[in-house]
Amino acid sequence: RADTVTVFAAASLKTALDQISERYEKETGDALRISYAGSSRLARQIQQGAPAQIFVSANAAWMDVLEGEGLLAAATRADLLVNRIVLVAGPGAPEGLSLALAPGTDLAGTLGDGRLAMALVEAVPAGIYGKAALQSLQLWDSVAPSVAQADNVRAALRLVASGEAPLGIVYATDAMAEPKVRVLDLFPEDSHPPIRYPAAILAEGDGPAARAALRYLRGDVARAIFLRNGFGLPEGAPE
Amino acid sequence: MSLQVEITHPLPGFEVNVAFEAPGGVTALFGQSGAGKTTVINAVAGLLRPQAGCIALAGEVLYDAQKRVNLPVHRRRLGYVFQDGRLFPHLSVRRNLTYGQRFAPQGATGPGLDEVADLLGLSTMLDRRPGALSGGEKQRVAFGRALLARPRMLLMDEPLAALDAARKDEILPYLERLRDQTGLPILYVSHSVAEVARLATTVVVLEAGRVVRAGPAEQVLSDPAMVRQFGLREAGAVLPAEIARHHADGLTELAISGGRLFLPQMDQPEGARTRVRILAHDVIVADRAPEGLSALNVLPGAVLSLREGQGPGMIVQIQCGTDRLLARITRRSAEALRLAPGRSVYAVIKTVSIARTDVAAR
Amino acid sequence: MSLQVEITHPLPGFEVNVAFEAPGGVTALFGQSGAGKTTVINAVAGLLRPQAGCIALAGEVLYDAQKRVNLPVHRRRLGYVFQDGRLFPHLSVRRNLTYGQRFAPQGATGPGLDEVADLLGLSTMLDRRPGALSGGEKQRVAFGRALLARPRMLLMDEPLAALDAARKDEILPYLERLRDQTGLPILYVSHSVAEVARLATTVVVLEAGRVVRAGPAEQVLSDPAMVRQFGLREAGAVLPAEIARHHADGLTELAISGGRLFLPQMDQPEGARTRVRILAHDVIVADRAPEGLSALNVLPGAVLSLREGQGPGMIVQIQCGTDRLLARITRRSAEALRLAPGRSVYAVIKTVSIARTDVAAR
Amino acid sequence: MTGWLGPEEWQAVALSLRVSLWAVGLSLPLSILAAYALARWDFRGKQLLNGVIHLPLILPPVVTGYLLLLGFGRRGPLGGVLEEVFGLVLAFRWTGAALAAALMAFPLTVRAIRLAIEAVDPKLEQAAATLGASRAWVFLTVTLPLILPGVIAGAVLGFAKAMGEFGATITFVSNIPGQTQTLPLAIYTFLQVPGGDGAALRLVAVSVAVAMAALTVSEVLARRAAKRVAGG
Amino acid sequence: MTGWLGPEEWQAVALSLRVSLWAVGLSLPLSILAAYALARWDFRGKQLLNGVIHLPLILPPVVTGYLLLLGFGRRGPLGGVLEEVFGLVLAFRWTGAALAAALMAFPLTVRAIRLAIEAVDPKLEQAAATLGASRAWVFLTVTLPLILPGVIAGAVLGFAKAMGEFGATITFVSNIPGQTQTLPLAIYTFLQVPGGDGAALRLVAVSVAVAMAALTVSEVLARRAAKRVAGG
Ligand SMILES: Nc1ncnc2c1ncn2[C@@H]1O[C@H](COP(=O)(O)OP(=O)(O)OP(=O)(O)O)[C@@H](O)[C@H]1O
Ligand SMILES: Nc1ncnc2c1ncn2[C@@H]1O[C@H](COP(=O)(O)OP(=O)(O)OP(=O)(O)O)[C@@H](O)[C@H]1O
Ligand SMILES: [Mg+2]
Ligand SMILES: [Mg+2]
Repeated sequence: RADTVTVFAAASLKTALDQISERYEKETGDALRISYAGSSRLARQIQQGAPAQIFVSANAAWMDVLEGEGLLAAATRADLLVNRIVLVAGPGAPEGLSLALAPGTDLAGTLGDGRLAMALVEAVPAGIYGKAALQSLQLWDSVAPSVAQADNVRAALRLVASGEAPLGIVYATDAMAEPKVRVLDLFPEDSHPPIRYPAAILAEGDGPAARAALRYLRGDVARAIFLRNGFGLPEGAPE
Repeated sequence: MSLQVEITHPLPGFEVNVAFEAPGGVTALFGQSGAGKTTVINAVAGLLRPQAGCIALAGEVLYDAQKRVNLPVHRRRLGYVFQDGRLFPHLSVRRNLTYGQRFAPQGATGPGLDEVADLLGLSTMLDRRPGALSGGEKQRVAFGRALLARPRMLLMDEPLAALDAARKDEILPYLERLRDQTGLPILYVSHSVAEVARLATTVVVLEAGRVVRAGPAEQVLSDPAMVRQFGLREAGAVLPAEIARHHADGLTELAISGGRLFLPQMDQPEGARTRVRILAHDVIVADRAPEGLSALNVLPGAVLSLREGQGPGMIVQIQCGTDRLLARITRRSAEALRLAPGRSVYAVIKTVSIARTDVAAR
Repeated sequence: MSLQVEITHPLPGFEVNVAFEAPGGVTALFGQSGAGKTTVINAVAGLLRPQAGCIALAGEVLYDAQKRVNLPVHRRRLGYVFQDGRLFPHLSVRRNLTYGQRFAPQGATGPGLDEVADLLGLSTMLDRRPGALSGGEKQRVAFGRALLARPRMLLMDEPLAALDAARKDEILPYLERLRDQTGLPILYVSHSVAEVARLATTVVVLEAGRVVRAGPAEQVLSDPAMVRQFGLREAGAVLPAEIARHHADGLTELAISGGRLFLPQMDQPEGARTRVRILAHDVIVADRAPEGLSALNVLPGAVLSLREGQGPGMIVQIQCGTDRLLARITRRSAEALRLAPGRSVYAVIKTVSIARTDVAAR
Repeated sequence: MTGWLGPEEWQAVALSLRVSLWAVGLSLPLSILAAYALARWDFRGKQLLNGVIHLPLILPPVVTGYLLLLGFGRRGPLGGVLEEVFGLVLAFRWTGAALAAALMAFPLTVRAIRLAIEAVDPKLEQAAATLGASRAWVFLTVTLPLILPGVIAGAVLGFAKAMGEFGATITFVSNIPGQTQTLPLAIYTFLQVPGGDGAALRLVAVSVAVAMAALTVSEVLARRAAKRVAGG
Repeated sequence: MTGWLGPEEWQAVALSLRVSLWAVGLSLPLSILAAYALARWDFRGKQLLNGVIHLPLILPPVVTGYLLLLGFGRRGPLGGVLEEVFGLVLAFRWTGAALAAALMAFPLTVRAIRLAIEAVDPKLEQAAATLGASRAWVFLTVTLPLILPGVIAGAVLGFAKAMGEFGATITFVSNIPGQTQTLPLAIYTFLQVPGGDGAALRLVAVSVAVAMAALTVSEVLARRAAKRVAGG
């Protein structure tokens, strides 16, 4: 009897998870049914009893909330992936521009009257991390007026790719997937809290099928695919 | 079936304040444009809720402001022919006509679709929509629609105004038959005295929202005081008569209290009671029995009164038997004939001037 | 200013196919309900685009199917009084009335708002909206609105049908003055022969979309062959006349070719030319000059022809001078008087039966 | 065609159609009732009702979605009642998507129908009453046929809105393929991945085609209904 | 009050009002024109125009936003022209938000006005023409006053929609506090953060209050306009 496991996953994981899901079905005969949306939206739905069995969040804070409410199956939460944020330039930026991120970098001057595209800096993880990084580099106050906040990181990337904004801050994974942009620099790893994608089984959806699926996500096949899509693995995970 | 109306309703500018009884048959509401005729009819139909008063039909209270009775429009079952048509634009003529049938009570009888469509000359256009009808055709459909709803009473607001003389002449006898055979009471608004004289049993004259005269049609129409309301040309007397004989040459002889009258063949059987209307301007007064005239009707009588109007005319009231005729003549003639109350005269009336339209059964 | 109309337009069921000329003055379109009167007027106004034909006013082509000329409605400047009112519901009576004024050309003159409102009895309701008017009041506003637009011609589709006799009597003389003083041509639809006889210079009779008779009003209205169209009661002769004298007792003496006629005081000055209409059923035929009668008008003449109808009546045509009178009498009287073509007779006409409504200036 | 869109995409198309048709079909009678009440009745709280009906238009769809989630979620007060009494689960089901779509379309449909009702001459309804028709019959035989073009316009407006509804749907019933992933959600999902633009574009095309077809059909129907009224 | 909402929130309220009023104000004449054309004219491509007008309703707002970005962005063909010729920049400005809102509201406004136009009896317009009024005058003096309730209804529907517009706005002009952060964007931002519900709720309340006020005013206006027509 084929099982179907419902996974709620952050939208930015779609490319990778779709590939994994295909392999999973081929190998086990079971299927993954994945609902992609923003982490906060999914978390709220889980609070309201959504029929999810596995939750992969792009945001530790919302996972904390669920954990605090006792909605996670005990001892199933662990970070699945890590990511980095990068500064990218698109067709709107001067040709051959190069820039190294460090305290004192004239990011605002480089932008001129152009915009720095980011995800919502108060709400969306990529935006929160980006703001934190800029703050620790003491660049935030000078560039803040130039920031254009998109409702998700993919939309921010699109602003850069289309040339509307010369520069943007996005995940390394996104930058890798979009040929129209190039990475100017990685943000230093210590400039922002670690970017982790925690995954967990939900108390209501717990069961052997869910456990098997989460195991598969943490297994070698999945990891290879994640790595191919530019994600990193959390420290302490067996290489 | 009698209708009692007693209502007060304020309108900006003036107040409608009427009380009258429609004892069955046709009750004509007569009055100038803006006198309040439509307002009264609307109140009877239930489309307007008068501020005060009550309305009752055959003893059933339709509306009573004090007792807070207000029968809903659709349960009053009064067939209303509106002054402004109000056909259903989305329904064919046929379905306009039959609209009310499904709501009629089981037992109700009345004319059928075919009969009404024939009478109204609508048979060839039953499948058209009202948008494709002429003004008069629309009005005829409205008329038929009200008839076919099998109402307890008909309310007609100038139903024939848009029709030509020929069509009117077809519809009027039908209305008469309706009145006589089914006993359907009718409240009838019209500006045509001829129509009113022909149809009405009772006449109610409105002026600026008030009833200035109401009563049996003969009395109201023959009242010299009402000449202004009806217009000088329409002044006349309405007399009761009995059909004495049908002659072979197509003339019918009527007996009235003052003598005999000849007029073109009538439908009713010998012995039947009827009414004739003799317009004042159709009566010639002679001081001796005239000879060698084409006028067949010469009635002896005596001058009762003389009333001068503005202008060169006067109205002479002539006692003929127990009836009173009105004659409109010039002052010059009155002087030439030395007319004075009590003087015996002859009233000369052309046969044909007692035309069929002006004869009505009671 | 003359209007030429020659149009063909198919309608489901029949075809409107008319050609006539309205040479100025009032042209009456007469015909049964559904004969096509409104259709013709709509074509003239430009609201309906006939399939073929042409329409020209005073030489200016309004429409020509072949030359593909079609002057837009608003540039035709024809004041149209619609059969169905069509007042602007969102404008006060005043603004309805003055609506067309701003579009009138600079130089155009005509009656003012006050004059028209007075005439139509609308002065007290200028600030109401049409929703608060009675049926007749609405029609009067429509009438005034068309007048005040200073049109080159008036198109009137049963403008007086909803009005009472008193109001009609006020408006008709006004229309006459309009016709005579401003020379405004009028295309006039009416079911009332009396109205038509009084106003019309030209009469066009329509039947099922075709012109069956057209010509000067006197000729068409006096034509015994048209009795069916106008109705038996309206048959009569229209004669040219001249005002001979105004008498002190309020009578006016008219000269016609066959003698003298007395009728109530007329407005026109002595010497003016006018028209009188004498209904066939108002004429009494006598074989000797009658005496002691209130009838003032006795015209000598000779029987020209006798026409029997259905029923007991006949139409006698009497030559009086150069004119021809019609009289409707019973066959019985005709026999009693031994009437035959050539026999000399007297036509007895009551003064008042030539009422003011039936007199028209030319 | 099947080659052009993947099975999952067809699923989204079918689901969207089902959701939109149910949304419009079920809410239409209610829309007509609400429109009639707003147009013709006078009652206390009329303004309030009017406001509540317009809420989904005024609020960001996300908020509407959250409110739905709070009210009709499995833990929500209404959701619990519905499930217990009728066995009807809305949360995270296509039925919930239909509810969200219906709610979002409701103000549009009501407005259109209300305008149509206000344009009907009450004198015609009065005439029907004098012929013996009760209020309900007057409505069925006179008002309804006369407002038909407006009802069609409102239904199509609602259908189009339902086909395009995104924010409230994804927030209320999430984005579960085959269950709640309607066309706009599928489009959104494709837009989230690099290189997904092509697929998104195809779905946009489908969405547009369906809506255009609906529009065209409705125009024809409405015109026919209007012509009947104009007479010809 | 100022204590109740922070300055940034007040900014969002003011901006939303500005954006919505401009969106409705500027698009209204165009809406009336489009509605008139659809209701009264016969021309080739009428169905197409009708479809295009409805597109923003059918498409997920995100897609509309992207299309706007592609067309009216600084590098978009139309955006470039507008900037060069009129010095008008839309991208990342409140003007762009107004454009997005106007576009999203357009189908609603047009539908409402069109229904109203279709309900006007052409016979009245004909009567005006016989009195000498050219087409334009007929429109101004007869048609427009008669459709006023419909225009008001359409404008308010559009205003409400503009006040609630989220998806297309954030995609086209993104979320720049004080420049493009309208109420719905601010609400959305709060909703994304755990614990932001309270702030979001306050903004929702403001949004609802504003829209309700607009609704109520419009009802009064529309009723007055309708009463004028009904006569009284
Ligand atoms: N809603 C209203 N507000 C103000 N006055 C009104 C209203 N309705 C009618 N009237 C006035 O009331 C009077 C009576 O109107 P009604 O319609 O009853 O007249 P009517 O006798 O039927 O006239 P007609 O023969 O012209 O149809 C008129 O003077 C009219 O102007
Ligand atoms: N759109 C239409 N489709 C079909 N027939 C029509 C249409 N419009 C009018 N008719 C028919 O054309 C004929 C002429 O109509 P018209 O309105 O010109 O008549 P009318 O002479 O003005 O009549 P009335 O005196 O009743 O107003 C009528 O028989 C009518 O039924
Ligand atoms: Mg009336
Ligand atoms: Mg007509």
